[in-house]
Amino acid sequence: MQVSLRGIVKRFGPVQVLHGVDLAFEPGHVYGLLGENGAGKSTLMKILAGYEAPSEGSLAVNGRTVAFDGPRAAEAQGIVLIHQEFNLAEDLTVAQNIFLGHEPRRGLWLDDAAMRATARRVLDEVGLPQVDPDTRVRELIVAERQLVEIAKALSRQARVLVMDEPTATLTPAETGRLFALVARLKAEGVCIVFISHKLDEVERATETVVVMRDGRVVAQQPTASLTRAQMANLMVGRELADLYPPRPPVPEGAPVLLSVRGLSVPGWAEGVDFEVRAGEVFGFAGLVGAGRTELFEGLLGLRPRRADAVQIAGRALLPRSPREAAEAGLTYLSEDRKGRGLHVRLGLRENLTLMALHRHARPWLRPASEHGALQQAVRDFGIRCGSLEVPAGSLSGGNQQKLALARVLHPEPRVVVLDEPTRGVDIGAKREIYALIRRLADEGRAVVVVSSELMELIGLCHRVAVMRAGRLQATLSAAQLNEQELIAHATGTH
Amino acid sequence: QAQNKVNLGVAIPAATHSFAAGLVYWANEAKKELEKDPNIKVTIKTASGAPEQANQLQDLVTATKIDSLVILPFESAALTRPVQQVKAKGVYVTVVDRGLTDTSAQDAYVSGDNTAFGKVPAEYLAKALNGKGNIVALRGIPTTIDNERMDAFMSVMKNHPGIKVLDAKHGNWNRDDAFKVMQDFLTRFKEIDAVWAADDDMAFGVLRAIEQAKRKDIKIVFGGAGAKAMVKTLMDGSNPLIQANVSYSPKFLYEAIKMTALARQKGQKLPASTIVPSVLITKENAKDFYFPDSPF
Amino acid sequence: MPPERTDAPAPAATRRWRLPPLGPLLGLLLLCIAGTLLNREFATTDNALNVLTRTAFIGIIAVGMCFVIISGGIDLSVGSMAALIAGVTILLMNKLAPLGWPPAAVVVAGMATAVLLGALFGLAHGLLITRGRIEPFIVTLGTLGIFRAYLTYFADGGALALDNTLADAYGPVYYGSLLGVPIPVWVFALVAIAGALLLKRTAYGRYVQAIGSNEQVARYAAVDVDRTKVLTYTLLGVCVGIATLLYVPRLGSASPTTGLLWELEAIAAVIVGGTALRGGAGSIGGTVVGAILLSVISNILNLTSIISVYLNAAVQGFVIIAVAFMQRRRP
Amino acid sequence: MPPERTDAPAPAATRRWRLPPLGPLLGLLLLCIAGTLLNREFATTDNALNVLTRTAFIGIIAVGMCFVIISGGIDLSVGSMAALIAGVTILLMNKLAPLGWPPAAVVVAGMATAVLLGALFGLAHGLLITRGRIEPFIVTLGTLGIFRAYLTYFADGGALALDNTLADAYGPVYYGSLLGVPIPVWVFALVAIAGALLLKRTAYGRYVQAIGSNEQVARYAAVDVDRTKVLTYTLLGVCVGIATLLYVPRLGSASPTTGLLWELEAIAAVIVGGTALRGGAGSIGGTVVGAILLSVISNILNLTSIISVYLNAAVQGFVIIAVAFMQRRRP
Ligand SMILES: Nc1ncnc2c1ncn2[C@@H]1O[C@H](COP(=O)(O)OP(=O)(O)OP(=O)(O)O)[C@@H](O)[C@H]1O
Ligand SMILES: Nc1ncnc2c1ncn2[C@@H]1O[C@H](COP(=O)(O)OP(=O)(O)OP(=O)(O)O)[C@@H](O)[C@H]1O
Ligand SMILES: [Mg+2]
Ligand SMILES: [Mg+2]
Repeated sequence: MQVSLRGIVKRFGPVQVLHGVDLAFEPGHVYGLLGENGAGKSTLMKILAGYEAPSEGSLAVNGRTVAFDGPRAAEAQGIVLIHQEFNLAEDLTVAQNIFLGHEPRRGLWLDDAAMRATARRVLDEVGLPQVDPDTRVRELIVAERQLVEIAKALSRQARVLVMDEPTATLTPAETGRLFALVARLKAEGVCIVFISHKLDEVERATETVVVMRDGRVVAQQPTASLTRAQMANLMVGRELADLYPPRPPVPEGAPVLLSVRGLSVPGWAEGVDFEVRAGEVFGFAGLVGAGRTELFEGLLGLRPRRADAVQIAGRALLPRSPREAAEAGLTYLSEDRKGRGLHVRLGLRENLTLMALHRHARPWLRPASEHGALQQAVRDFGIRCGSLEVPAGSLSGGNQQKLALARVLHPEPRVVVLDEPTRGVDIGAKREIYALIRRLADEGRAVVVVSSELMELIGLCHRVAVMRAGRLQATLSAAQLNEQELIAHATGTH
Repeated sequence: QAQNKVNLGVAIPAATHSFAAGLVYWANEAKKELEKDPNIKVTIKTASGAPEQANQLQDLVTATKIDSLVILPFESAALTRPVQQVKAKGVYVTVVDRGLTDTSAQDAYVSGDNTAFGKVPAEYLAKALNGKGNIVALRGIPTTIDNERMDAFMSVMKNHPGIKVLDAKHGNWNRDDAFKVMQDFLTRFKEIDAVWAADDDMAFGVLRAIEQAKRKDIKIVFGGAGAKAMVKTLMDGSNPLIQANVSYSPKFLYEAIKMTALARQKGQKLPASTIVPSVLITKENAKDFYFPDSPF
Repeated sequence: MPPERTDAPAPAATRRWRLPPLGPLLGLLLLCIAGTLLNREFATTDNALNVLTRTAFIGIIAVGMCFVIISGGIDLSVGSMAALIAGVTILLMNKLAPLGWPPAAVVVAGMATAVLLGALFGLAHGLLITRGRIEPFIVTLGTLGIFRAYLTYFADGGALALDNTLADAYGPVYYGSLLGVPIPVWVFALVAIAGALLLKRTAYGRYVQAIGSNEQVARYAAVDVDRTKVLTYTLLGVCVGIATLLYVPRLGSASPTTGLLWELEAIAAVIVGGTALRGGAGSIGGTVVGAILLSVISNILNLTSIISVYLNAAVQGFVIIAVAFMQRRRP
Repeated sequence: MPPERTDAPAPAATRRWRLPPLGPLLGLLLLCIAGTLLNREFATTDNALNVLTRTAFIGIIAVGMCFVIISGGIDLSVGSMAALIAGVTILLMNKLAPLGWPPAAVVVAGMATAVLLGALFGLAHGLLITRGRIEPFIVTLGTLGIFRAYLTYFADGGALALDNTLADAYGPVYYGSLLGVPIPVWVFALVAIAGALLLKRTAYGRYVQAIGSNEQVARYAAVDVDRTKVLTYTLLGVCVGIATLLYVPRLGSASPTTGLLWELEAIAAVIVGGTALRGGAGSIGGTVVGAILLSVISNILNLTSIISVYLNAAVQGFVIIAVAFMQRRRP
């Protein structure tokens, strides 16, 4: 089945985000869709899958013009989209979500047994054998939710499968499994569109690269004909220098700003020790489910936990809430942007300043001062938005991530924990975030980076702790850092 | 003479306004007095709605095992069937104040006089105004009793063409609502000679509204039911607007309970119907209607 | 590839099997023990049937309300709606009787009207909420006033009473029993079972939960959100109709005070039964237990006289809070 | 400290001024035109001041309720709370007067007690909701019963009346005016302005919105969720206390009907004023307009007799729905 987009234009109010896009997708072919944050990738794919209507232009399936009045109509044609932002009803179970809107029935009644069985099968396929189909989505971690989204799409018998940053939250192992799946589907004649900011993945899994910039397609070439650097340059429209900034050593005698002894989060982590010094970038590696996120949520008092001794910026304190932690000088960027990181219904300004309102109150809040801070942040972090008065939820995924990052740095913390800081961020912005992390360290802060992108940890950190099944497996110094070593410790095959 | 044991149930509306509070008070007075006799047991239940009262009747019969019942029905029509059921179980039933739609469901009926409650103030006001003037009226919560009183009032006023009833709105037997309605009446009508507030709680709100507006045209505020504070005002002559009242004392419940219990004890019957007349209260006879201990 | 977790610190414990809401059931049990201790008559079959019979009205409405609340909505008008339906039904039956219809036929016509009217009112709510895009709270606050005003108007401020012959023909619907169990209890049980099946075993029920959990997600999943919502309010309307057709023969009349505060009782039954007000998840079983629990409280208060009658409402308040405390959200 | 991005697209400085919700204001305007056409007296200063004065109670409570609703909560108990506070205050003042305190001192003591009690009750709600982890709906449904029951108990079912000398000393608080504007209107205005400032111009107000928008996210953003919530309920309690201290001198009495259904009116004012029941956003200005709008409706109904008195509530219902329709959510 061949699908084509003809002269697609999309406007949100006065802001035009797509400027006449022409594209065709052939069956049995894997496309990589690249572009900076806010380039319009997700919007284009939503139009393809019937979630948004184009302002101008049309879609054609096998040469016949079609107009989708909703995702249902697109699905009837075999076009299925896996959303960048999760699209799951948290109160429903995994199986219920997978079949929402497509429930198999036996007579009047839902066929729960069949749903459970199929759910079981697709969950196994995407690599979630440990998740019971009857678990409520509310209880899943982010990576698991992503895999459930993929499982949901799999159950739909897609002919055209669009995956919008499916790997942003996955570790290499899951990603590998996903690509095996992609290869199988391709062999079955399914057309796959893969959006990602991880250029190595694009290189590995796709045959054709489509690059978008500012709402236009600027290149469409065989993947094999491009290097990663060329892809990056096409995306940002200029030469990109080195991704990782130089890494000066931690100054001798720098004070320890975060020291954790014997931290346990029941069910997730057991007796974890580490310290981070001022000026140090400290990484946390591990597979999905290693318990890194929960470890830090425990440290912040968001989960039941106990510890032998914790010191934050020189004070002995095991915070009871993020508030106490923030007062002591530690802030945390959550990996779950939508559910924990940003107020999607509030404005950009409200989101940015929430953690440090005292800086704008004397004693009354001064919107002008907040607005100044927002303009500053938009410039500093390169947040792209049509207007500064939109709700945070209308930003593109990567730009939301930048806003979330700006927010946790707004209180000027001494210690900052960044959980998947570059999730969904384009390569240009990634480079800037790396520079920013570097700079935070140079200013004498302690930076903890939790990441599933091993390259990122290797390029950025002074030391990396590897967690496996809730325990600290090893702490590697910069000299020992390489992919094989990290994976070996993470999987326990060292 | 053989004295029967009596297990008497009393079912009345809950104390949601002063008059009902008076009912609760008098029911408890009767209970206190009767239970001095160890052979008499009185159980009082208050309900805030017809279905709840029906539930209580069931519970009184099934669990408390009463043999006599005094009930002031929350609503006449609604409680007719439930009371029938109680009577069918052999319980002696005295109905107070609001008659059932099917009188065969009761053994005796004791009531106030709702017609007089509307008629007496109408006649008084007509006389006091010399058959000429403007009246506004406040009604209670829309119910059958309220209709009876209003109809009685209007039927008298029909005979006095010189008197204009400007408007009648629901003050819901409630001070706050009466205050608001009266404020708006005062805004709307520049000449008002008298107010029929149809209940002393409402009269209270009306007086406050008049006081606030500093209006001098109103000569009489006629409440109703003889609340203790109003009767006191009348006795003392402390407010020139309060010149008379009409009795409708919750005390009839006390009488009904006592009569029923004592008659049952002796195995006698009550007269089928006893009407406690509603009479005009003026400064002269006010002290007969003053019960300082009652909440009403 | 997800790592084998043989050595993991017992994460399985976090995925415990979810039991039906135990809080309300436990509360009910404790109350029943208290009731038995306070009055021997409490634990009799007669009393139990009495309580169940009178729970039927609120219980049936609460089943419908449970759907509305799970879908993320609310309906404040159910009490007024019941009153208006009762009034109109009575008026209609009184009009039909003199036309020579046999009483049984009149009663059946009345019962059908009750259900139909309920469905119509519910439909109107649903359309105003979906097509009109008005908050459910406002729509039903508005109709709360409208329904009751029209009843008052029809009843001329007084009460509408059913003709005696009709009342006799209709009586058994409330007062009759089948196999020793009163009809309203049967109807309540049927409605509850139908509700539970509908919620847990049909696509419609699934959609109701999905909408309450995340309306946008449901919309994306091609769930016809508007239709499901309209259906949900209609369903509640039908439940109110059924409750009313049982209510009419009980008291044989409707007045401006009929059904007063039923909305609060029905919502309370749902919430005490463990359904969250924000929607998304809930259970019919819990709702039924919640409704029974609420009427048991007042039953016990009726059966005893240990505290001042003035404080009855306070006892109810304390019990409600205590039950909720027992099943409070985990931290 | 963050990297320079000289090439980043300059953010368009489209800082449009956000207008207050126009729907309710428009509704109010239309109503006022209708009122003027129906009765010339409607548009007089006296009538306007009357309406504003009586709006004061509900309005002040609605300001506090607005915070609670924005934070994602609800309080059903405000009416009962007001009644109980009024009752206790009156009892206290009546007790103090014979001790030889000067009436003015007694009145001040009474007023302080009212605010203090309100704060205490609100605090209790807040603690039960946050520490006890019980749904606000349930907590306040419980206290709704408890507060009113205790008032009824204290009043022995009847009314608690303020001693006459005290009533005279206290009267001016309700009946007095300053620059021709009644005291309650001043207080209402002050509370509304303070509320608006608190909501829009303080960190606390921002936290309230953040919590209502997404409690989880707020917690991660280092907002002290529990403390903010407790404060919010306490604030509402204080508002109820202030409303009550204005209410007591009006009639000088409290009875079991005092404050009946105020919760519904206050919530309606907030929602009609354009605040969404699900929380996260709302405005004090809209709430004030909503409260005034609701009392203007009944004022107009009292000033005219074009329709049956029985249908008053229906008119209110229709107007509420119509106003909501005018400001309905965009599709
Ligand atoms: N509903 C909306 N209202 C207003 N603007 C929108 C809306 N949806 C998207 N936009 C804007 O359209 C532009 C393109 O967004 P889109 O999500 O397609 O970007 P993207 O290429 O997927 O970026 P990312 O890599 O960050 O996911 C962004 O500037 C975004 O702010
Ligand atoms: N022993 C185990 N058996 C099966 N699954 C487990 C086990 N331990 C953890 N998991 C899964 O892993 C998840 C824990 O992920 P967690 O967020 O702690 O990892 P993480 O290191 O932060 O990973 P990431 O941030 O990459 O998602 C749990 O939700 C659970 O499903
Ligand atoms: Mg995107
Ligand atoms: Mg994680």
